Amino acid sequence: MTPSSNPKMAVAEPPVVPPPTADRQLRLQRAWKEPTGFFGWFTKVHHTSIGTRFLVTAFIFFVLGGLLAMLMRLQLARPENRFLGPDKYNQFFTMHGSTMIFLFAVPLMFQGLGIYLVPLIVGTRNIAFPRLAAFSYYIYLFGCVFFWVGLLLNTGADRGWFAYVTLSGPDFSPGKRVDFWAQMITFTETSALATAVCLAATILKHRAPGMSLNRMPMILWEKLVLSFMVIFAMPAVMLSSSMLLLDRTVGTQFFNPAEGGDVLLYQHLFWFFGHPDVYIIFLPGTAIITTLVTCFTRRHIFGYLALVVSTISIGFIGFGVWVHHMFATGLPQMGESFFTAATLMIVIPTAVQFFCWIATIWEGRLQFKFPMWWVAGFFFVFMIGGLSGLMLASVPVDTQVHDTFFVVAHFHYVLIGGAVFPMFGALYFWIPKMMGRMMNEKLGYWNFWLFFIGFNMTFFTMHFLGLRGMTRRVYTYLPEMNWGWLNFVATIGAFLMGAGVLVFIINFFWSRVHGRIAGTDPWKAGSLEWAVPSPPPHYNFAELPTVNGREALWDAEPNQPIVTGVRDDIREVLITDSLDGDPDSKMDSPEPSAWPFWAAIAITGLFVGSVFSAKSVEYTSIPVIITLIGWYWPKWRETQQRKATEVWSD
Amino acid sequence: MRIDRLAFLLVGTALLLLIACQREDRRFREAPPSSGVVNTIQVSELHPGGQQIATPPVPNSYEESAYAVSEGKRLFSQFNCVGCHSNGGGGIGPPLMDNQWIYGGEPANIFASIMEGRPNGMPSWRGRIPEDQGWELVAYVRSLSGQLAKDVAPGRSDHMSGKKPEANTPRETPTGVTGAPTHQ
Amino acid sequence: MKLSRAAAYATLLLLAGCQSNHSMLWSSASKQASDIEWLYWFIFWICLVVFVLVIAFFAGGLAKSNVDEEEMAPILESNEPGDRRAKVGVSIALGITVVTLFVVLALSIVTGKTTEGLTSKNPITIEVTGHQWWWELRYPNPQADLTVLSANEIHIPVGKPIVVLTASRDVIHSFWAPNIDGKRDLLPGYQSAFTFQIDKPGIYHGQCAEFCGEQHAHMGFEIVAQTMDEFQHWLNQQRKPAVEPQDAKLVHGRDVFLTHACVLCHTIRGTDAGSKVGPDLTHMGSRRLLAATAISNAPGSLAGWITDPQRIKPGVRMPANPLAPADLDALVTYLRSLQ
Amino acid sequence: MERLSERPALDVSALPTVVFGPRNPVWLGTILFMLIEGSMIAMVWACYFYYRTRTSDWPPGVLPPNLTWGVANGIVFILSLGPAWWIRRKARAGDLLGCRIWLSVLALFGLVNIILRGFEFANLNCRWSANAYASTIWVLMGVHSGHLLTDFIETVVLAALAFTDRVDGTRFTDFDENSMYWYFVVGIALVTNFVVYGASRLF
Repeated sequence: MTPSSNPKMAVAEPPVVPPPTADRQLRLQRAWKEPTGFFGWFTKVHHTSIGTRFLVTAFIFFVLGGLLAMLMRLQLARPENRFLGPDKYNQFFTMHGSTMIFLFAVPLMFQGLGIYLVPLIVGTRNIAFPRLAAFSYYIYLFGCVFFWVGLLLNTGADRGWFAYVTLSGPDFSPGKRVDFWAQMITFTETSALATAVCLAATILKHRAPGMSLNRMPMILWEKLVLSFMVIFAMPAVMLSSSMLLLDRTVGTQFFNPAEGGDVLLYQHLFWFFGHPDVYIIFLPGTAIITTLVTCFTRRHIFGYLALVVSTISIGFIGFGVWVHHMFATGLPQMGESFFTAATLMIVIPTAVQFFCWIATIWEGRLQFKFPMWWVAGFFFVFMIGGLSGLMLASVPVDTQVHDTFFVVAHFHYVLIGGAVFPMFGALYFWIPKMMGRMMNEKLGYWNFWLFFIGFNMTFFTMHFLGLRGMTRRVYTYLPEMNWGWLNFVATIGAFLMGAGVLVFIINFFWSRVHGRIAGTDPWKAGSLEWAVPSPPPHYNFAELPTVNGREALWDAEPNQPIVTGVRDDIREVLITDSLDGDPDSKMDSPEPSAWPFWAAIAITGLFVGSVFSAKSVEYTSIPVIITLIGWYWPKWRETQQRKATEVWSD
Repeated sequence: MRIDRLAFLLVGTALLLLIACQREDRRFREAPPSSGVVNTIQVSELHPGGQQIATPPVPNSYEESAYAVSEGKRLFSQFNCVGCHSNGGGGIGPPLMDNQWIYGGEPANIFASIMEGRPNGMPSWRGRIPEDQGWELVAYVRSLSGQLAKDVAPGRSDHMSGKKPEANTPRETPTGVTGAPTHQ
Repeated sequence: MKLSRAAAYATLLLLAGCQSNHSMLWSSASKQASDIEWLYWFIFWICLVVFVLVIAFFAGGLAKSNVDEEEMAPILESNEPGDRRAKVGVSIALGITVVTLFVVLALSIVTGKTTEGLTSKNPITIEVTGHQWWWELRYPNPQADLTVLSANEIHIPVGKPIVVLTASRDVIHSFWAPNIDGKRDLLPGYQSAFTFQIDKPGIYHGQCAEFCGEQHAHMGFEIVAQTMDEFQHWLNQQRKPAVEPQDAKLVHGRDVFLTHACVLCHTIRGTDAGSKVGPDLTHMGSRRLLAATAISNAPGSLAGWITDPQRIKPGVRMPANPLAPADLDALVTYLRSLQ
Repeated sequence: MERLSERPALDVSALPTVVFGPRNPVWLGTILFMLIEGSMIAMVWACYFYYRTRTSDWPPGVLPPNLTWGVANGIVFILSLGPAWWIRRKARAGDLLGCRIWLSVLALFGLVNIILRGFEFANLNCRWSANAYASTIWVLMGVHSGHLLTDFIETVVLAALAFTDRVDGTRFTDFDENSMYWYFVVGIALVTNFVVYGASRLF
């Protein structure tokens, strides 16, 4: 359906508009101006600012988590090493896992890229519920600080990133370490859920006219599916960690076997979140691969429908496989077979995606530009991870290698392969858009090869360690085991990876200053974010676009219509219909405000307080209420403004 | 913008540093607190209720460490203190969760009671219980009447729920004994 | 009894070559383990083939790429025949995938059944209880006084199904002897049983596979598989209470044990020491390794363990015992005399 | 799209700025939040029945909660649907007076609900620390009371707002969605009451 074919647009025949005039852009600039300066920082609501914050913060924690990993590798480099000792080692591997999952992977792949790119790709001026998006950043940031300050205070969580009861219970984990972990979950999941709402609403309501569902770029489909996965998965872990917190602070009996409590319930709840979370981390990777492959093969992706369907079905099946993390608990045979089947079934949609990409590369005209290196790396690494996953899906094999370094190797191949390699690809691909300058390619190659070689040195050896019987989470091992040299190799690899990341950071700062000017569309790519200047102005689009195909820019007609009639003197955005993307209504996009920040502060008070005493909620909840009301309470001026111009639907 | 984020980190750190945090140390190998002093502690007069000898207040650093207190809790049941004192409620021996301290509620007094024993049945554990475990027990015993900070005292244990978790027991203000001990 | 130990050490020497070989992949000692090993390799080869194929196709695609050209090329027009070719290719690949998956599924279910469904006519029953951080063993017997208590060193007869009843007193542990069978979690509040059988005599290493706290790394155990009569001999030996010490030194050692911290946690049947907090030491001298296989049972290491366990296993439940050299010496001699 | 030539345009100046129901993004946002909270509390229901399967006597060692206050609160919840329905009606008609009246009425109902909820807590016949069952029903009640409080406060705020001069079209859509959320609160309340009071007796 081309835009002109739908009734609402039919009106738009003759009136032709002149190109955007300077004063028009000035008006937009004034309307969408973001406050500057120190205090302005707390009030920004534009999705580019928030997205950038997420990307930068999450990357910082990626580096911190990596540093912990290196320290762990040093401890394991030789048998009976006394470098860290059990207490520090337990804190480090717990912080490493939790940081990478909760403070890096989801915030960067889902929240950072999503908040920055989605509004641009759908062709609107700002994300839906921008203040909520801002709030989700602050609460995430405070969660990170809270968690890591804990480590500095020797209160780093030390019970593993899934903190199984009863080990994490009050009886076996004295002090506040586990409480900090549990509350960090509450922080980050609150943030993720808020983002999910913003993104889903943006994708369903703010798409440019003509962008019907069947014309959404894959990355939008992926973010949409992801939002719903987050909405259904995250509550499970918030619940399990809250139950744990209650057990520890007010003496409830959820996980006390002596009082009808149940240790397996915790595992069920945790993995009901935990496994979908793996796909929440990995699906953005697939969407990035699709985007890069499409752009650099200079053709529309092959099997768009297949890709959409497989993304959605991964979203569904992802919720049906959690028990494969619990095969060693000795559940009934029947059930185990079912979950083996489900786990194998999820291979199918993943395979479909791989085949479609390969087909696209074959039938396309591949230009092997720099970001494609990371796609190649992804193929190589993720294939290995996926196939070792096939082995783990089989119950008998799993009971042998479960909780050994084989599993460690497996999920690092899946997560680093499925998230970090695409992430670097994405950064090299989109940073030109975000910062206006191209990244340096020579440094990029160093980054890639150091990281790629180091990665395989570290984690491929871990397969052997696992098969030689080395279990996870051991702070040391006996010399008789002959695991020493393999561990030593792994340690060296870890430092190569570190060097690779360091090169990326250098590259980033170098390119900020010396990088080639990117221009609007350095890659001649297809989606709408490449229609706006780099970096994008705060109104994103001077002229709101309409869309005529899956790759908006490639499929645009020579005189593709633009949208007029959206006010440029106030922050007004166009709302379209969820299915066909027909223009439907207009609404105001909120002004900058410091209330989200204050609300986040108040809620942080509530969360942190409840770690130390449940009673504190009685008074810490009051500022929360106040700030939320302040957030909601409308400004008189805006009200009058709206009253003057509002049009009610009949 | 990075400057501001830095500001955040600093502020956040400063705030949390206010909560003094050796509470979380796990000190596996260390000399028990005030090991020197111990021998100089005198047992207070044998007939209960008699006026206390002023014992030098011995700081028990374990009362600052959640780990040490929880170890004390474990030992309290493993060494079968429960046998006489039950879970602090008292039985053959006096209750430990009320405000009555027959032989004084100072850490040093309690340490002496454990190590030297008391008339009416409390045996002497000197030589059996290593000193550091003794001090861990002292710390735990004081948590029974809510003497310790809430973030140090243990939470509920994985047994049948008897009494409130130590962390949630209201603080008793220790008085001397009023009248002779009720148990016999 | 000397005989059984001699035999144990002999087998140990035989295995000395592959002593370090704890993996399940290259020295399976039971049917289950070798079944799983077979399944593993089967899936492994499938995966290898798949991997090679996919990467080959991917590389083939890359080969047609052109790196050097600076400008981005114009967009390709959609070409029907090409897409049709791709469609065929993808569908074939997908078909193969689905078939392979079904093979894997079927095989793993079958193997699962065989490993689970080991029939056990009049088996030996052993109760294994996980503690932080050691393994409590009971060889139950209708007559209470014939029940054997031990720790960390599981003696079993070869060629006979062994039923292991698992439980945990504190946190989740996982029982795993790589050469024998898959791992099985010990969950507080749950009791589960599984059966295995070893056919080759030998000493097999095992360890806790579920993170259980500070000393998870050092929570090992050993399975000593012996012939039936060696095993019976060992069992009868273990049933006896500790021998009454004869010479003065041993007596002194026992008194040290009974008058110091030891007695608060450990049992030595035949003496007043009866506490169940730590491992039962009635026949400690007969064990090959100490501290859940962390150290060898030699006088030096034993003395080191008694005086400063926190150095060997930081965080372990056992306190330091500063003993006078004479006392320590006597205690060590006494403990090692408990055969 | 900043090509410097003249372009055909799609004129949207005539589109409405005040829309109700699914056409309004805020409506979608509200629905998504319902999904989040719904799946959260659904998990707690699941936990309740999971614990049920782990023991034979139920509720273990304590009496089931007294019916009286639970039933009473349930009835009040059902009645409160009335004002909520009227608010939607009036809001969509843009009738400010009507909204003022019915918002206040709904706020009153909310108040009654909260008071009754207090009595419910007093009559659960167990402390949360008694056993897993007790902990679960306390958390069930707690989570839902959280919903109740939130929406009560929201209703009060909206009612207050309705009496100021800051009411424009968007506010009417807010009134509308607040009622929708109230329906949700009531629905959850009824199921929760069934689990807490019914399941402990029936299953």
